[in-house]
Amino acid sequence: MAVGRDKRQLIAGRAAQELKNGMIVNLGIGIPTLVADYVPDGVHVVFQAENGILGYGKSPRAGEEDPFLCNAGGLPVTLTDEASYFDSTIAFGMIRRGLLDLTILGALQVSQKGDLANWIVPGKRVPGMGGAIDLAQKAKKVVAVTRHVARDGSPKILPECTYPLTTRQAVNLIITDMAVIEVTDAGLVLKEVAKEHTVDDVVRATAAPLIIPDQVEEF
Amino acid sequence: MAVGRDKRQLIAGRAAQELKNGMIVNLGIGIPTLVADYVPDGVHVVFQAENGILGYGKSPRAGEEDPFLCNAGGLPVTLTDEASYFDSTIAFGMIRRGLLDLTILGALQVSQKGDLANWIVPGKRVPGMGGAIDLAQKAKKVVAVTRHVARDGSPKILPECTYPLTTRQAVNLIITDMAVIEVTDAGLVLKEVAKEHTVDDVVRATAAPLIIPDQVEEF
Amino acid sequence: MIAINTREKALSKVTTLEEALKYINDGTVLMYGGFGGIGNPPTLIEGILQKGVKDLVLIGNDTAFPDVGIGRLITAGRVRKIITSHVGSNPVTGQLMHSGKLEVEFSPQGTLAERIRAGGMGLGGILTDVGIGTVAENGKQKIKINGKEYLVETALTAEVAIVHADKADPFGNLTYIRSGRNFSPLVAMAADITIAEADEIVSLGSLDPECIVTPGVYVNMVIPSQGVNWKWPWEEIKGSS
Amino acid sequence: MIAINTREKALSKVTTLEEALKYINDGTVLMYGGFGGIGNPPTLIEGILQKGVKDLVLIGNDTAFPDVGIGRLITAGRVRKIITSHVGSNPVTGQLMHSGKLEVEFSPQGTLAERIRAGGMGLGGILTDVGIGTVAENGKQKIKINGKEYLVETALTAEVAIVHADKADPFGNLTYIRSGRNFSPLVAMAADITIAEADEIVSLGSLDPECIVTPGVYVNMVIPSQGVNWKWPWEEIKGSS
Repeated sequence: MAVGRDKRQLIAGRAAQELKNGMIVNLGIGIPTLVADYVPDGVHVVFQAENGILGYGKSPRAGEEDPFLCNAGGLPVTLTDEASYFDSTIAFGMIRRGLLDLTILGALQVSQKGDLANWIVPGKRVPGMGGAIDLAQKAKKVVAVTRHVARDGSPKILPECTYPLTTRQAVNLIITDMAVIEVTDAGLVLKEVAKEHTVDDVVRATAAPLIIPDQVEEF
Repeated sequence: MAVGRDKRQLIAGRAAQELKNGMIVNLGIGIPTLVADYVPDGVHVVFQAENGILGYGKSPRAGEEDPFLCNAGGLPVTLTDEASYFDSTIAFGMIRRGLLDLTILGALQVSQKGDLANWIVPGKRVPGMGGAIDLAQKAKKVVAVTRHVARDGSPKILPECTYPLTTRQAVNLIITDMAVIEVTDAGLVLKEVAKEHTVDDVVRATAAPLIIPDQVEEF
Repeated sequence: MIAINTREKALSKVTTLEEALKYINDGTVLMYGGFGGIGNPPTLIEGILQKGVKDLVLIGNDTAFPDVGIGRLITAGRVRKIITSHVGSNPVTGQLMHSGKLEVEFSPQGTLAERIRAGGMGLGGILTDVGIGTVAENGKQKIKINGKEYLVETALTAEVAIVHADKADPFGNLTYIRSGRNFSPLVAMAADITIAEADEIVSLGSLDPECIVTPGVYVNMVIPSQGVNWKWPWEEIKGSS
Repeated sequence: MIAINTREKALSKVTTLEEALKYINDGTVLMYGGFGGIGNPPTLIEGILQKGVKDLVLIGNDTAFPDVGIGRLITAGRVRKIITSHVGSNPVTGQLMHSGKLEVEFSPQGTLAERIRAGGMGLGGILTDVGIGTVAENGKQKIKINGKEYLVETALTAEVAIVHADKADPFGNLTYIRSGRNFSPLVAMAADITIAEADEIVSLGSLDPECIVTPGVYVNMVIPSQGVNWKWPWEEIKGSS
């Protein structure tokens, strides 16, 4: 499932633009993890990790990793000044109670209604739902980040998900290496297209219908 | 409901004889509170208070009270070396999970089956059940301490309780200013009689039938 | 250092008593920390009294003593209803209850703590066998799991929660004072707006992250505490016995 | 000082790995602390491997990595069944699951944490709306509260729980190591026998009672930890990318 380093960084960097001052933010495993290293200057958000940290920051420098201070993906992080540790019931209590302003999650598939599938490829990969159901169902805003198409070129943004769902109508925004797409009541709206691609590229790589506004930004 | 100081101390002192090394013990409000000052030499028990302390000891000396270190009855205590603080869910988690070896509770009435009534005098006093239901239902051993008769001389140890119950068949041992009575499947067994009284005194002051063994100790 | 101060400012929730009291009004559903008065927030309670707020619906462990902590609101007649576990230390509560001026709803203490926590955790409730066979089961749904019966005890939430912290940082991370912890971290999670008064407000980064009891995400406002302004009952008994 | 030492001795639960392993045998239902390996107790896991225990039923958040922490028991084929939330970091778990050699039962992570806590708290379970409309609701009782639907998620308990503590005192009071806390205090409450391995065993009275995470009443045995004996995945990736 690995995407090229550049594409991963591109997606993470664009996702970081969704961070606003004061937000409480959870980052899923994979590409979302990278977002912590792209917080824009002057923006102060508080990252929450479901393994029991509120207040972590950038990755440590090589050699300065603390093996007992990692995010939910198992990668070393650093603490910020407001940090606290707690057990996993408190971590998920925050999530379930709706205190997360934003979660950025990986996706296997996203439907045009914002349905999210990210926990199982039937008959192949069964990572388990982990905290994705809790997060996708309860965070105030859900951003799905993913390569625009699967490794075999098949589309991941679909009229209906074919994999078992994590949550129905959860996703508010989809950020890929090709596009930024908003999930609205009217359907999927193409907001931005990556420099390297055209609107037509995006439409061809997307199985779900896209609403194309007059103005589509570049990123 | 006040009993004379001597009787209160007599009951507390006898109840303290139930403490065995290593026990986790909760003391209810009123006479039970006094038991902490009567732990026999060489006996190490850990007192738990449902307001969130595991490990408290004797009352502080006058002038050394800490207003923010009190037992569940609101009286100042001192800490022991194994002490920890926690919130009330943890305090009651310990109780509900059955980790309390012993609880010593006050009683309004006790029935011959060990039913306990200690939270309401209908139409008069409504203190509320507090933690008594949790404790009486879940502690491994329940000792009820009480004056043997009510202020108006009416018996408190009855065939059936007339007040609303805290818990059915909860009490294992009754300690009063007149007697020590064990609750058994066969009924109430008189184990000990206070120096100041005779077996006949106790029988007359007890509305429930008492089984009188050949040997009744004095205390 | 400039970066730190900027972050502290961006995340700060420190405010005034006056500002905090704007959220506590006639009829507010108000949870409070404390057990026998210890942990009841003195400055906020004094503020509520001064502001003249009435018809409060309280949720908390007990009603302290008539002149202590939350008991002062009961004595002053500012409370319409209370969900609690024990009112034995405050005879005024019993009097108002019997004269029909105060509605009192009882839960076993451990169940009350769990119901408040469940509200804070975004759960619908918890299942317990405590109270089965007593009046505590009246009017409650029951459910069987593997043949064993449990009461369905529903979650409690509030509009506002007030707690007395030992230390608070500007983000709202809190520690409590010894046995003053009790229900405080539970109610702090269960309200829409949580207001903490702290004996000490320390700079961001000075609390040990291992020892923080309430993470700042649960706290909306932090104000300085004026400290306890009542006499504890054991202080008055002292010397008189 | 004599009095203190006597009390410390009377309350002490410090023992040896060998003694602790007597409680972990073929078929034992075993809960473990840890998240992505962090908090998995290395010395106890090594001991279980050495002892040759098999057919374990595990309950815990995840299966770490193939050569890390609890994953080592999976890789060595010592596990018959696991109740967990995520096994993505350990492909061996998936392989054994697909080949029918390992039974895997999934819960959403927050629900799993609450189910274990409920077991530790002596509750029958909790009510949550997380997972409604997904496969997570399959086979579960539902209940309505005020017209809103909740899943009944039942409590989990175990015969033995193992955790990796930072500091332990002889009574079994524990603190944990930064993000090593995670599920540890939860499983420590939910087993009949809880065994803590600690990086440091300190004298009774030297832990700050405000900062103890697991009160000693939950802990049955304390043993010294030999420390982590595996390489973390990020250590191996370092330099290779």
